[in-house]
Amino acid sequence: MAVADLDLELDVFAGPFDLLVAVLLREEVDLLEVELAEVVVAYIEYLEGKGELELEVATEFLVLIAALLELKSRLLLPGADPELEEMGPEEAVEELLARLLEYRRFRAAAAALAERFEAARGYLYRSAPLPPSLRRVAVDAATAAYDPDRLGAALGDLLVVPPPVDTSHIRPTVSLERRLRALRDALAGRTSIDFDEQFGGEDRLTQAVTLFALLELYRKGEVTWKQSEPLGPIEIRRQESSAR
Amino acid sequence: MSDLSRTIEALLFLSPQPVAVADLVEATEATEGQVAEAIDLLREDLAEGRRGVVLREVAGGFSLASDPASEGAARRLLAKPRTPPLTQAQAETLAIVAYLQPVSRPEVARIRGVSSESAVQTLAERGLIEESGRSQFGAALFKTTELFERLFGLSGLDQLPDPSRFDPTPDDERELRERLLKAGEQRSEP
Amino acid sequence: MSDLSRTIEALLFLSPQPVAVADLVEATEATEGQVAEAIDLLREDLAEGRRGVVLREVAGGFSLASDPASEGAARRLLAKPRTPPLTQAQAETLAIVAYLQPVSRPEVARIRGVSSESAVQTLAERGLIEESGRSQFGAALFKTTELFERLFGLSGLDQLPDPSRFDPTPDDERELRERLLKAGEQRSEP
Repeated sequence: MAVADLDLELDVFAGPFDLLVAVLLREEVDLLEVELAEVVVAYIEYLEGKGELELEVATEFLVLIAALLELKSRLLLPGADPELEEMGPEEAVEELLARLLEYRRFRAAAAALAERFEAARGYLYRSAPLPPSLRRVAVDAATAAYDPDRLGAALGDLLVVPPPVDTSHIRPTVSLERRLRALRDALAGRTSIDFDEQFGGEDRLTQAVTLFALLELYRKGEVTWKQSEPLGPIEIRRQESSAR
Repeated sequence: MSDLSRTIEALLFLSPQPVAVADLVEATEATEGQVAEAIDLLREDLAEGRRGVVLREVAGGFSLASDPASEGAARRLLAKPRTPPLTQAQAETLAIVAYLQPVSRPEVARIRGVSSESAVQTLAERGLIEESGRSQFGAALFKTTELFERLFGLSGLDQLPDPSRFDPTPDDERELRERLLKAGEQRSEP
Repeated sequence: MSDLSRTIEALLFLSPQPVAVADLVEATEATEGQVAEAIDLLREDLAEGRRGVVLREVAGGFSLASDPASEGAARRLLAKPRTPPLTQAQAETLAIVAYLQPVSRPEVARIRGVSSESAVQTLAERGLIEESGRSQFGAALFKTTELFERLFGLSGLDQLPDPSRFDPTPDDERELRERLLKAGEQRSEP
């Protein structure tokens, strides 16, 4: 398996690891929203399942994830100590290890808590107002303890219309398969297409995934493509030999 | 004590209102005869003077109540209202009930943009809000209590601070409600 | 059942929150020893499987709860859906808050490696955690609530399992380190 094929199922992203890196670098997905520990755990679980370590692949993964971690820790800790920037590979390993261990600890604690919650879920507590005679006593004994302005302020907060939530980062469910199909469909009955003409109307992420799909088709020998100058038009040509 | 008696005791314990036999039959999936028998057992076990809780038969059905013998102790324990600081969720919920009452739980949730079950329950338990009838759709409506006014040092609901102090445009209640709902819908949109 | 046990049963029945021994002593005007003895009697009487109601030691006090055996019937009667289980994100966030409280959102994010806003918000809405002041940098700090202890059946935070129980084993750690180092070495060899 190439590291690119490591399949991820994260809250904000589903797809191969390579694509995650690609969309992160293009800032299509907010790095802060990505659970890198989950990525690492997914990878390690994959390794455990496999029982052997492919060093090349592992190295590639480690370099990428370490870079992401470093990037992310800088984002999380703006202006953090400059030592972070000088981190060597060994320190990076120790840092990664410490983080993984801490995360594992709380993951295990979370499992224990969830179990406990499950066990206690059957016990229900009574929630009923006091009988009238006792309610009376409580009112009589009550003295002012809260500031009414707290209510006015709370209501004022609720009147504020929040800015529309930016959900542009929660769309990375563009499926590679569907983009592969879109490319093949576009080429059906034609020998060549222009990328921009065909896909220029799509959003950035869809275009990025389409480009990824294009690479895949190229690898399979279904298409060739040409871009004569940087940022110039991309011409995609069907390989005549490919049976389709 | 039979399993069914135990279940019925639990149901009466949990229910804030008296429970009709028909409802017990439905909830326990037993027959009416079995429920009647179980209630007889309970009646014996929870006769006055036996435990701290007694079985009461009232118009609407059966309910548990504390034994009157414990009233003095109950006064001493419960007379002091609990006034821990309000959390933000509680303050928002209480503000909505105070300014818009009577108001239903779904309406509170729509305004806040999040389910507000636990805040409503805590406020009701502390005696700051209470049920007051049902909306036309059957949802329980809430209003503030006399205890609420005492704890906020208000001589009446008209003493609540003018919301326009916290928001530039003065509103009458109806407009206020509409604006809150609109803001709430924005909040719950994503 | 002694008079004192009966009174205490009545107090626990009435009180919406768990009641601490000190408050029982004050309300019943008995000595601490007498209250402890009465609670022991009650604990026996209300042991699991005896009645519909059981005695629970939660959140720093005593409380009555319905026996889990009646849960199904109770949910049918009260038309209360089962509380949803915790999601993985919520459970992790809750574990971090429970063990490190008071703790800020950025700290939770640092440990989980992911922004945990929505988990924090949901836990606060469910009343399991609440704000408790601000850190020196102005970030809101969170702690667990009494409801958390009640819903998790903890008599106090000291009843949380020893966190060292969750430490990865030395073997795990060694294996992880070796694996990482191996990959690292490979990388530095051209």
